[in-house]
Order: sequence, then C-alpha cells, then structure tokens
Amino acid sequence: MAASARPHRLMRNLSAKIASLPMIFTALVIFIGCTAWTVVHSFTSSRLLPRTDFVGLAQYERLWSSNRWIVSIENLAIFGFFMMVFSLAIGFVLAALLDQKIRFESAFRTILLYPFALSFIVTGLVWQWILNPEFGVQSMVRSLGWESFSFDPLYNPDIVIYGILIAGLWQGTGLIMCIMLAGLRSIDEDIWKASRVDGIPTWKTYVMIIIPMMRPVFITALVLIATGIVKVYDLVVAQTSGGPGIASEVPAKYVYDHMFRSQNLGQGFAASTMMLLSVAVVLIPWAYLEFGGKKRG
Amino acid sequence: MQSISIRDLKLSFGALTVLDTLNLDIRDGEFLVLLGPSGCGKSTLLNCIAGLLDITEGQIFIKNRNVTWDEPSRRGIGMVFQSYALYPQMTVRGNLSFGLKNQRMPRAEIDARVARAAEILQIEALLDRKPGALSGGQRQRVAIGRALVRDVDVFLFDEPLSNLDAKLRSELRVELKRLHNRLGNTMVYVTHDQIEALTLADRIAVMRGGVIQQLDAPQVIYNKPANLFVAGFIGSPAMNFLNGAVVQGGRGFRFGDQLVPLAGYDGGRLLDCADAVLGLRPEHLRISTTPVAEGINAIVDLDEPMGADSLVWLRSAGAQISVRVPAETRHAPGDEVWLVPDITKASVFDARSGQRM
Amino acid sequence: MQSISIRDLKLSFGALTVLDTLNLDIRDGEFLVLLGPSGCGKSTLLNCIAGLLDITEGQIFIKNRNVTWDEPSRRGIGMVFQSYALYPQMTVRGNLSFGLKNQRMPRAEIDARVARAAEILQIEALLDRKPGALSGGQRQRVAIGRALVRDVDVFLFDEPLSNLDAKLRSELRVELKRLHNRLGNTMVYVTHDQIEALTLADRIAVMRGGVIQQLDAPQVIYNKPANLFVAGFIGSPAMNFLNGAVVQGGRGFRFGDQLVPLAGYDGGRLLDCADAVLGLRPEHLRISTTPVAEGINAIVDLDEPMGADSLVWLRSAGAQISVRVPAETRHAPGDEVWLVPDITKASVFDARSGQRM
Amino acid sequence: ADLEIAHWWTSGGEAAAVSEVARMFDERGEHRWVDGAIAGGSGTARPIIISRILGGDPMAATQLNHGRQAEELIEAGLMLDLTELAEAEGWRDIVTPVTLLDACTVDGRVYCVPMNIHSWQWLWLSHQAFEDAGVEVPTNWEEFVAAAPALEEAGKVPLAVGQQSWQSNGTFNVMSIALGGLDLWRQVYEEKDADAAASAGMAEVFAGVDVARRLSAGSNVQDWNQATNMVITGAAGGQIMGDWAQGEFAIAGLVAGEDYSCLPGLGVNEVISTGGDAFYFPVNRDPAIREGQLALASHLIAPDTQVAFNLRKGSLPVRTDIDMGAANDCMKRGLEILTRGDTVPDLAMVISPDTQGQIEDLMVEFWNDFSMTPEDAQARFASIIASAD
Amino acid sequence: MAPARAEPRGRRPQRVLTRRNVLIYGTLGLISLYYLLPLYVMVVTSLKGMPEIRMGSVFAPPLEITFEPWVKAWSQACTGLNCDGLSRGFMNSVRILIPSLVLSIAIASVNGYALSMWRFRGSETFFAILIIGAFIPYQVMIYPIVILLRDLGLYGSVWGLVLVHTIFGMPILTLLFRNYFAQIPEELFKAARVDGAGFWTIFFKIMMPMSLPIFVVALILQVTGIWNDFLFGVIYTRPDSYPMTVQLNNIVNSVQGVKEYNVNMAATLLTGLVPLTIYFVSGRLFVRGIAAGAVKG
Ligand SMILES: Nc1ncnc2c1ncn2[C@@H]1O[C@H](COP(=O)(O)OP(=O)(O)OP(=O)(O)O)[C@@H](O)[C@H]1O
Ligand SMILES: Nc1ncnc2c1ncn2[C@@H]1O[C@H](COP(=O)(O)OP(=O)(O)OP(=O)(O)O)[C@@H](O)[C@H]1O
Ligand SMILES: [Mg+2]
Ligand SMILES: [Mg+2]
Repeated sequence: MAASARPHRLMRNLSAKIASLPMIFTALVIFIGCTAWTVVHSFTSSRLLPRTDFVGLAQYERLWSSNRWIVSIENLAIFGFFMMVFSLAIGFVLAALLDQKIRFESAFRTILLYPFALSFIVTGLVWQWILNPEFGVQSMVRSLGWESFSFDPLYNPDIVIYGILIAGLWQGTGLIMCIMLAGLRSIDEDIWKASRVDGIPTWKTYVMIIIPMMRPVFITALVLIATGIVKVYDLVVAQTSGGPGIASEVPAKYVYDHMFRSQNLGQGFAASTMMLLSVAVVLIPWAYLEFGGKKRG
Repeated sequence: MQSISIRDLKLSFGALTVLDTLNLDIRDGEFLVLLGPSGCGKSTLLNCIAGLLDITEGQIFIKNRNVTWDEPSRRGIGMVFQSYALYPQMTVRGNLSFGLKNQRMPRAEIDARVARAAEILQIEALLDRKPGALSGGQRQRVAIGRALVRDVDVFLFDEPLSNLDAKLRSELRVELKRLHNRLGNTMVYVTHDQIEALTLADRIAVMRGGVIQQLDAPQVIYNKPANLFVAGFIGSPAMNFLNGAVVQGGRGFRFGDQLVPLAGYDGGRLLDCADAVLGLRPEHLRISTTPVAEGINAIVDLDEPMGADSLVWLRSAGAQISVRVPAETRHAPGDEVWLVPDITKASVFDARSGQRM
Repeated sequence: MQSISIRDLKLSFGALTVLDTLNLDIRDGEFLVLLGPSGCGKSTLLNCIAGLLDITEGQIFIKNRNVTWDEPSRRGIGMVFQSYALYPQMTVRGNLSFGLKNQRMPRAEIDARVARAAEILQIEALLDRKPGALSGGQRQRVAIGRALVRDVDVFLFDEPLSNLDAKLRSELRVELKRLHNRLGNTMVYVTHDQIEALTLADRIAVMRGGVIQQLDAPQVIYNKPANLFVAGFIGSPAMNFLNGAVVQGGRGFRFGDQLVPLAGYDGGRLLDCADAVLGLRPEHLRISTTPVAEGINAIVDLDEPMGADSLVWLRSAGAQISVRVPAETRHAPGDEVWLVPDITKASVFDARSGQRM
Repeated sequence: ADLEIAHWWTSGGEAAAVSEVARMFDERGEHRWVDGAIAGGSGTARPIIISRILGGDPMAATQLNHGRQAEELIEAGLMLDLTELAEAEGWRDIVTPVTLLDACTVDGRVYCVPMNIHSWQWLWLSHQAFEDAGVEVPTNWEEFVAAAPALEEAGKVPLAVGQQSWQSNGTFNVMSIALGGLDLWRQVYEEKDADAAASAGMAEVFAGVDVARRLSAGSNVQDWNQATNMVITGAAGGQIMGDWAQGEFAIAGLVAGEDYSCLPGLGVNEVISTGGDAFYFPVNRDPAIREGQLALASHLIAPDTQVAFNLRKGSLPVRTDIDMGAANDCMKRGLEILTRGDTVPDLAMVISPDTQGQIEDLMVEFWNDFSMTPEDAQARFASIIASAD
Repeated sequence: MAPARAEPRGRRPQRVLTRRNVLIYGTLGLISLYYLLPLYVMVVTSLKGMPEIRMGSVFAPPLEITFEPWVKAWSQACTGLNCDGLSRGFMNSVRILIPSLVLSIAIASVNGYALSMWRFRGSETFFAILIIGAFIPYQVMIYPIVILLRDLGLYGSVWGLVLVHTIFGMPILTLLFRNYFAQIPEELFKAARVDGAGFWTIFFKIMMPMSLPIFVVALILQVTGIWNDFLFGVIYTRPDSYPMTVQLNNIVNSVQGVKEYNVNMAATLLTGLVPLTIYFVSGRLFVRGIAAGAVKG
C-alpha cells in the first residue's frame, strides 16, 4: 500500500522546513557565514577591501598592544557590569513598586517606558546636553547658589563612562521594568499569602522568595541587556565620540573606526572576533547549564 | 469554648459584596468544612479569618481574642493552600523553618520543632530536598508541616487536595483526619468536593452566594438537607428530585399519574402542597422487576458498574432517576421496573421556598 | 471485525522508549478505556493511533487499512482533549465546521452536519457563542461535536472529563455512555480515573510503564485482577493487601498469627507459597463486633462517613485495612472487632511475581 | 542624466560652496546635480560611500580625500579612468602643485579630480579676545603662548580645540612642521624614520604640544566649527585649524585682518600642506552617467568653478591660472606661499589611514590625559612610526 | 495600633499618608521626574529661540514660545543643498517601515511557530545560532551583507534594506514568538491537525488570531528599531530613499556656526514622534504581550 510507505525523513514536516528557510538562511549564511568570513579575514592584512593575504596573528598582537583597545575593554566591562546590575536592580525595584496595586499605574509605567522608544542617538544628544557643565545640571545647581558644585561627567575622563551609563539606564530600564513587572504578576498569589501568614516582612519575601523564583525572568532580561551592552556604539558616539581623549571608547567603536575610518578591516575584524569570542565564552556555558539542566529536571 | 467567632462579617470588593452579615462560631478542636460551589465565597471567608483580606465590616475573634485588625502572622493561624505555595528554592527544611527563623526563635528550638513536624508527617527523609523534587502528596505534607511547626491554634486549609489525583486524594484525606485526631487543633477546611466534606468534617457549612445554607454534622446534611440546594449539592450521584404535589393531607405524593405514600416520613408534619419536590437518594430506592403496588414505574436507561456497586439510570414520568444497586445486579436498557423508595430517608421540599418540609 | 489493530508498536523519545512492542486489537463499536497511572504512556498510545506522533516501529491499522503513515485527518478518527482545545477565536459553529471546511465540503453539507451534531449534543442554542462564554460541560460537548461532525469511525478521548468538577463529571459520564450507545462508534478513552473506566468501558486496558497489564471487561478487572498492580490500582479505597503465606496445601492463608481459610477461592488451584498476598476489597469484608473463629482480629482506627456508605479503617498485624459498611454503622476508634472475608471474591497473589494465583 | 554626488560638506561655508558649484553645473544643462550629502564627517560618510561602491550601486561621483584612501578601490578597478580627459584638458599643466595630480594618479592613470587645496597650517586669532584681555594680537606661536595667561585671566580659553581626535591630531601635525621644521617632518612621515620620531627635535614638538594642550583645557566643544565659533565670538584666543575655518569667518561676516587674523605655519615656518579634496567617479555601466561623470570632472576643475568654490569655502584653488582677486587677506597669503612653492604634501598622502588612525588615537589621548608625559607620548609615537606603512 | 476604641471592628483604619504610601509614591514620583526631565528639556528647548538658549539654563521654561525651530526642523533645515528639513525623510521612513514591519514580523512569527510546534531535526540548533547572532555587533556584517545584497541584486533598493531589517530583527522577535507559541496548549495544535489543518492553515486560522498581544510587542519593538535606525538606512539605500533619521543626523551633525539646539531638539522630537505615539497608545498591550512572550524563558 502506498500510504504505508514510510516517508523519507526529509519530507516529513516539509512545510515547516520550507517555512523555516529564511531562518535557516539567516542562521547559516548571515550569522555563521559572516562570522566565519570575519574570523578568516581577521588573520589577513585587509585594509579598505577584504583581501586574503594572511598575516597570522599579527592583527591580534597589535590589538592587544593597543592602549585604546584595552581602555575600550575596560570601559565595556565597567559599563556592562553597572548596566546589568543597575538595570536589573532599578528595573526590579520599579516593577515591585508598580506592583503594589497603586493608583496611576499605567501613567507611571508609560513614563518609565517611553525613553525606550527613542533611539540612542537622541538619548545621547539629550543627555550630552543635560550633563553639559555650561548650561546643564551643573550650571543650574550653581545658579542656585552652590558655586563650587561640580558635575561634568562627560568631560571628566575618570567618570565619563558613568555619564554614559546614566543615559543608558534612562533609556533601557523601562523595558526591564516591564519584563520584571510581567514576571512579578506571574507569581502565584498564594506565595504572598503564605509568607504573610509566616510573618515574613515584605522586603524579605522579595529577597528570599520572589527574586529566586523569577530566575527565568532575570535571565531573559539579562540577555536583552547583554545584547545591548555588547553593541553599545551609538550612545557613545552621540554623547562623547569616545572622549575626552579615549576615556569612553568602547569595543564596538574600535571595530567601527578601524573598519571605516582607519581602513584597516583586518584590525576591525580581529577586534570583533575578540568580541564574539568573549560573548561565546559567556554564552555557551550558560546555554549549556540552562538547556542541559532542564533535561535533568 | 469557641475557637473562632465571626460576627456580622461583611466583605466587599468595590461594589461587589461577596459576604454579607455572616455569623459563624467554630468550636474548639472542631474540624469545620466550608463546602460550596465555585465562587460562593469560601476562599474569601477563609482569607478573612486569616487576615489576608481586610474586612469591610464586622469582627473576628480567635480564641476569644479580637483579631479583626491583627496581622496574619499574629493570629495564631496556619494556612495550607491549594497550590501548596512552597518556596521553590528552599529545601523542605528551609520551608519549614523560614517562618520560625523570622521570629528569631533559637536554633535548637527550630530544629526540634521541624523534627517533630517531620516526624508527625513522615517527611524526615525529604528534609533536604527541594519542593521541585517532591511528588504532589509530599508537597502537600510539607505545606501542612509549615503550619504545624508554628504551633498554631487554628489550621486553615484552602482546597488542599484538589490538585492531586483521586487515589492520592483519598489517601491524604485519611491522613488528614488522623492528623486532626492526633493534634486536636481547630481546623477550617475549604473544599467543593463533597466526599472530602463528608469524610473529614465534624460539621459542614454549606455555602452559596456568600450565605451559609446549612451548618450541621455531615449525616444531618446528607440525610436531612435544609433545602433543595443543599440536597442537590451533596451526594454523588445527586439526590433524585421528583416534582409533584403533596396530597391527601400530607400522606401521599403525586408524581405524574402515580401516587407515592409518604408514611414514615422523618420531618415536620406534612401539609398538602401543590408544588413540592420529593428527594430520594439513589441508595434509598430498591428496584423490583415485578410490579409493586406502591412502587414507581420506570424504564431502565443505562447501567453503570462502579466496581463496589453499580448505578442504574432510569426514566419515569419525564424525570431521570438513578438507583444504587449491588455490583452484581444487571439491568438491560429498556426493561420496565418498579422502584420502591425508603420514605424514612426521603426529603420533601416546598418547591417554591426550596425549604425542607 | 477489528476496528483498530496495533502491531508491535514501538515509540521512543530519543533514548527514552515509552512504548515497546505493544499489540492491541480494538473491536468494532467497542468502548475501550486505557487506564493507568500518570506517565504510563496512555496519551502517547492515543497520539500514535491519531497519527500525532511518528511511531518508531510497528504498524497501525484502522478499519483494516494500514494508516501507519497517514496524516491524522485522513485516518477517520476524531479526537477530544482534556483541555477541550477549542479554537478560542471561533464561534461554536466555527469550531464544528473548521475540519469540514478544510476538506472543502460544500456549505450545505457542512450546515447539515453541524445541525445534526448540535442536535445530538443539545448545543443548538450555543452555536453562535465563543468558547469563552461556555461552561465547562458545554465546552466538553462542543469538543465532542467537533469529532462528531466529521463522521469518523473512531473517537479518541484523552481524559476528556478530568478538568471538570466531580458533579459535572458524573453527569457527563452518563451522557457519554448514552452517546456511545446511540452512535455505536468505536471509542478509545484515556483516563486515570477508575470510576470512569469501570462505568464506561466495554473493556479496560490497564497500562503501566508502557505495557498493557490486563485487557478485559471491567468486572473481570475489578474482581479478578491479573496482578498486584492492577489489583491495587483499581478500586477506591484500594484493595486491602495482607502479606502472609499460603499454607496447608493451599487451603489456608497465614496472616500474622492468624489463619484465614481459603475455601471457595475462585481461581487456579492454590499451591503453598511462603510469600503471598491476600487481596480483599473493602466491600468484601464484614465487621463483627463479637469474636468470630475464622475472622481476622483488628482494631478500629478511623471512621469515614461518605454519605451513601461509610468506610472503617482498621489495623491488624501491622496492616491497614479498610472496610466498607452501611452508612448508619458507627465504630469508635480503639474498638476490637473481627473481620470476616468473603473468600469467593478474594484474590491471592504470588508476592514475588505479583501474579494472581 | 541625474548625477548623484556624495560628499560630507555640510557646515555653513562648505554648503555654500557646494551649492554654488551645483548651481553652475546644472546651468550647463544636460546633467543634473543630485546632492547626496552626509553629515558627520568622513568617518560617517566613508563606510556609506564604500558600501555603495562595493554594492554595485555607486553614486556618480564622490568626495574622498585624495591620497591613499582610494588606492585599493582603484586597484580593484572600481574607479573611472579619467586619463583621457586629463590629457585632453592638460591637467598636468594647470594643476599646481602638481603633486595634487600625482595623488590622483596610479600607474600613470588619473582617477580623480583635485578640487581644492587645503592647508592645515593656520593659527586663527580673535582680535576681540586679545582686545578684551588687553594684549596685542600675537604674530607667532611664542607670542601667543606668552599672551595666554592674560587671556585666561580675562576668562577666555587661549586655544580652542574640538574634542574629536582628528582635530587634536591636526593641531599636533601643524605644530610638528612649525616647531620641528620641514626636514624632520619629512624624515618622520615620508621616510618613516623611527629614530627621527624619537629625536630631540620631535621632543621639542611634543613639549610644544604639551603647552598647547594645557592652553586648550577649557574648550568643551566637539566639532571644529564650534571651536571656530569660540574664536569668532571672542570666547577663545585662537584655534589651529585648516583654511576651511575661513568659510565660517566669512559666513559670520568677519573680515580678515580686521576682526581676525591668520598665521600660516603658526607664524614660524610659513609652509602650506597641500592636502585637499578630490572627486572620484566610480565606474558606472550607464553610458549617460559616464558621460555626465566626465562632464562633471571637467566642470569641477574649470576656472570659474574653482574660483566660485574656493572663495566660498576658503580653500585654495588647484590652479594658479585664474583670477582670485576677490580673495581675502588670508587667502592671498596662502596663495603667495603656494606660488613660492613652500609646500609639503598632506599627511593623508604619505601615511596610510591606519597609521593616521593610530596617531590620532595617541594624540587624542595625550591631548586629554595630562598624566601622560610628553616623553611617554613621544615613545609611543616612535613605535607607531616604526611599524607604519 | 488600635485606637482608643476598645474593640477593633470593621475595616482596619487606613490613613492616606502611611509611611508605605509616602515611600512608594515618593520614590515613583522622584524617578518619574528623572525620566521626564530629558523630555521636558527637549520640549522646552525646542520652543525657545537661540538667544534665550545661549543665556539661560536648559531647565528654564521658555520666556517666549516660538514654533520657529519646529518649522525649521520640519521643512527648512539644510543638508548640503537640500533645505527641506525632515519632511523629505518622513515618507521614506514610512515606505521603509511598512514593508520591513510586515516582512520581519511575518518571518519571525512563522519561525517562532515552526520552532514551537513543528520542531524538526536541527531546528533548535538554528535557533541557538540565531540567538547568539543577536550579540554580534552590526558593524561586522556590513560588508558581507553588502556583497550578499549585490549578488542578490537587491543592493540599493528599499527591499535590500527591508531584508536587512528582517535579518537583524529576527533573533529577538523569533525568541518572543517562540516563547509565546510554546505556551499555547499543544492540544489545540493537535486538535487542528486532526481537523485536517496543515502548517499554514493552523498558523493563519488558529494561531494568528490568538496572538494579538505578542504581535503588538513585536510591532512596537520593530517600529522603534526600524524607525530609529540610521546606519542601515544610509548604507543600504540611496539618497532618494534615505529615512528620516538620516536627515536628523544631518541636521544634528551639520553645525552651521553654532549648534541650533532648539532646531535639533525639535527635529529629535519630530523624529521620535512615531514610536512615541505607538508607545503611548499601546503601552498596556505591550506589558501584556511581554508577560506572555518574555517571561517564560
Ligand atoms: N480580589 C477580588 N476582586 C474582586 N472580586 C473577587 C476577588 N476575589 C474574589 N472575588 C469574587 O468573589 C467571589 C468569591 O470568590 P472566592 O474565591 O471566595 O470563591 P470560592 O468559593 O473560593 O470559589 P472556588 O471554589 O472557585 O475557589 C467570586 O465571585 C469572585 O469573583
Ligand atoms: N515529547 C516528549 N518527549 C519526551 N518524553 C515524553 C514526551 N511526551 C511524553 N513523554 C514521556 O513519555 C511518558 C508517557 O507519557 P504520556 O503523556 O503518554 O503519559 P500518560 O499516561 O498520558 O500520563 P498522564 O496521565 O499524566 O497524561 C512519560 O514518562 C513522559 O515523560
Ligand atoms: Mg477558592
Ligand atoms: Mg496523558
């Protein structure tokens, strides 16, 4: 009987496979293909145009001997660390506040979320301006009589990265808050009741019970923040262009500048390969724990 | 002595009044079951007792102390939830001791209490597992343990068994009953499962729409339901209701063109009533395959063997009647039979008021 | 004639083999219940029949046609799910006609079929509502209707009643049985509720770990369980198991220091066996408050009134025994009583193999 | 045909100059100038331009700093060969200095049209600022440094420098020619002599830059023309910037010699670097476009275009056979030096963008981080030169 | 504490100014101020004239309201030769936005659907690649994609850009859709298959109508992302189809003498108007969708 013939493996789910072609294409050609292309070319001396004259690890040697790259990495580490910590902390606290059955919840939520609608360019521009010592916060405080007040994060190399952080948080915490809020709302209300009956103070319930329960939510949030952090470029360009000096350089800008300004594709590729590598170093163990762990139950 | 007294309790959610002027006294050491259909306000009442909801009006006393405005943790109550509400990232031990630690109880005392509760509930071996690694029944026990360690006067249960499968449910039911016998605490238990209510309760409060319909011992509720609602709600399969009229000065019940004598009825003196309902439980009917003078003529519809016994479904004068028969008995659909009721166990209701006569 | 034949079915999820070399023949028009504990592979088997899972090995025939690799919609089956799985954004009518539209059936024909199914299930009035506006029982009916309109040979049910409350469940059970009587289709019904299995099934297949333990009529399953697992799984409360030994050349059962005569046992010829289990259902024990020579001495532990009857829990020689007694009987905890078993209804198992002797 | 022209001339003076050229081109008929300006400087524009060329959908013409930037594109055969037109019009004879055309030439073929000459070597001084401070307008770098304290006292920033790296780097480069001398400069950049880069001469330059960076400490601006604006308004004493700054002065209505003055080579070494902008014409298959490209190339170098454009932009024309009578004071001084032949090639012509980028990174760091000593900076500079290509 | 009345009865006495309320509303109020500050600065500045800006603090309200900057930003600001402000880019942005939205959401939703309901060998692997791809800096892929688009013959057309937006939106959107569809009961899907519905019928007739919240989330994310994009818009299209952000960049980055902050701010606000409006209008659905799509990690 024809019907009983076992269909070929490839033919099962055919529509699904066809429908997934764009994804497969993107995954293989764009992400894998382009990544491989990038990695390969990071071993060449490509300048303006990609070429295949291999120079071994020369690009990497130069990369790691570059002061600017080191500063970029440091900045990314600082920015990334604080961005994650503060986004999660602020996002969570805000969500917890909004979750107190308060009035005007949707108004507050909209206020906290709207910056997310604005691009980094715009964010950078506004904050550059607010933080400008000549007519921003500093001048306002001074005009109130506090003559010695000094607040010029964007012009002080030691703290410029925090100036960028302020803007980054302003733009990004709204979304995190939303995710956290959704997470809080998904927690069984009986847990709250149980902890009240147990006589546990609210803050302690949050810290000891609710936060651990929201692990998946935190992970989703973390992934979102992390993708943003690795790519932070627009914000820096809009706020400081990496300055003062090279105090606020970030890896993505290093990549961009070398590829397009210095016309040294090889160097840009080496830098981006390093970025990818560090992402992979963080991501792969995590994915292993996360997905490998599920099977064990 | 009253363990819990509720005085003129009123509770509204905005415009919706869920409980209105509710009064309830629960005796010390009593196992009281709140039974009723979904949405009737059982959980709401329990939450009011626990202090998890701010009441709108009235007073609540626990052990003669006015706790109306007390925090849940200071009312001397323990609570067990339908979803268990265990803290998932803590071990069983952590779950049990968390509340105590919070009261700054000495370590040794905590350990002793946890050990005792674990022993009572037979979960000693599970103390270092997380809730995720427990079966439904075990989780339920841990949830009870959490109330147990706090040495409370009153246990509140909100449908603690309804997430479990039938087998486990019946096992835990027995355990719970034993626990109550052993501890002697007051227990207030919410359920919509009548078997649980009947087996566990010292008294059952049947609720409907926020109002207590009947508060009495299970046998009374089962055998002498106060009204049609209670009668229909309790018993599975439900009590058979025959719509008809009380005639002959209360001595007979007219059902279709048949007349059922009411001699031996256990209730008030019956008066004639044009619109009455005769309630007969399936086990209070006997099937005769030969004509019986005063029996109710019926046609067999369906046969449901249930292992220990069987149910026979019949039709008579437009009504559907179920009869419980021994397991071996078989009746073929379409057979004509006569049903002989045990009137001493029957209930007659006034169809208009719904009250038992 | 076979309606469904399953030959050497094997199904694995990766390394986990859920069903292994399973053979099953389902008769035409039969109501077959697949019963077993959670995770035993009931749903998996049903999904294999429906074609919703790709089987690893073996063949499936429906109406003598090999459908092993057919699409679900071309197997002549209809399926009803636990969660109803109604399409929430379509009206009831939309739900019923969706499958027919997919077959490009003419409009008139669709309307006729929907009307007929609606009539059978008495949901004519609901046709223009959305599932969200239906009660649980109504949703269940629509789900059945969806299979009904497609005029299929075989109905597959996956725990269709387990989301409903007890009362509704018992009502719909009766309805389902009626529907089967009326339509005469083959029905395969998955449940882990034994009452459903016992009342509905023509035959029950008891499964455990992907293996069919016993396939027989309900009475046989209930009265002569093939092994300890089936015996323990069926019946609520569970069959009492007394661990002891068959002695005296099969004529007696030693339980603790008591001897229970096995005269009248309905089974194979009994041989002595040092490690045996005597299985007695709660309703096959009688309680005597006065000493009975061949009775089992026991102490009353607990009393569970269940309305129609009562359960008494007792202890004897370390075993826990439950006995079903009429509703009026009361026993006080601590009373000493004697249990008289009805050996003609008992089962004796070899404790090692677990098989009935 | 419609010719899309990409460039990053968007500041006031630049835009005025471009629009004049475009207007004149349109007036010739036949072809139309479709403007494809991208603001944000060459860093923003270049990837776009290169992507377009690589992507096979090139613009008709694009601005690029001539020099080594386009080499690879030319080698890849992506640029239109203008040799025939150049020979027909005799560009080799008219372009002065001829090095500009050399920068457009690869293997003897001409690929670009030099548009103007930009020289970096200018110190622009605000008369207003010095007046406010009560000191004479300086005539060379030493005087400027000497006058700085007075300026600071008057609440002015002595030297305005934008934060972008190319500006600090440009300032450094100007100072290295002015303070270090031409020979040293050639040794370092043309011959890439690391020893020269580490020499005492260069040390002097770094010491000078050290002074300059301290003078510029208060200028919290990003863009070059914001810095220029500080000079225009008198908020800053001076700015070291290319001749394009003149466009800004012109737009602001300031008059050279009266409101501001200019010191080529910081008034020390009067030379001019002959960088500049050039237009390249990516190969296009459409013959109509190709025809337009040639017409545009010819238009860009035509005398009237050169006059109109350079007057507005403040840069010098690439040919001397035209009448620049309308030029202002500063421009005339530039022309003079040019005619004298005191020129150095532009940095972009002698070092690769990569090396340039490295130096820029170093400079912007040095300029902003006062904890970096001139010696440190010089050492790193020397190592960059050692590995330069 | 209980008041003088001996017997507590009825509702627990509640004061409006409890410490809890002060804390919650106080914190939220302060934080809202921080979030609103930049918007305030933007609006206020855009309504001031240049002289006033040079004099006063950024925070001072305008003494004299002028809409000049808005007019200028919309229709007069120059880039090179074109002095028609943002108006030129608006329609282009719309023309880019609509097809990009449709295509990217269509593809991502089908991906998510296939990944959650029609898993096939390797589908999870492709998905994992996709997620890691979300961490790759965009700059790395600019050249390879240029070459790819050239070979596809799409370079320079709006469709090329649409494709790019689809590709870069794919990881996060697919994740959202996958998580959303994964929590739709499998039984629904099985029922539809028994009813004879295939891959596409189930998608269009069953899944899509159930997925409004997640489509809203995808829509909002994509509108923000695509509308605010500058780099891709300028690299993968030609000047006649440059989006609004390119004009914004040109206005903001072309400094004519002094920075015209008021015009910049007006331009910024004008550019952000579309995503902002979408946020304000559908914020509630956004939170709901996030709850459905993001929380189940
Ligand atoms: N927070 C609330 N806001 C508004 N109405 C509520 C709230 N909580 C419960 N209700 C309403 O109060 C009524 C009683 O609810 P309650 O939870 O007490 O019912 P229940 O008897 O416990 O039902 P179930 O058996 O389904 O748990 C219901 O009609 C419910 O809709
Ligand atoms: N998609 C799957 N992947 C891996 N294992 C599965 C999958 N589906 C089911 N299983 C496993 O197969 C076994 C049988 O599952 P099945 O759903 O058939 O049980 P069941 O008898 O229907 O149980 P229940 O009464 O809980 O519905 C279980 O151990 C289950 O964990
Ligand atoms: Mg409830
Ligand atoms: Mg199942």
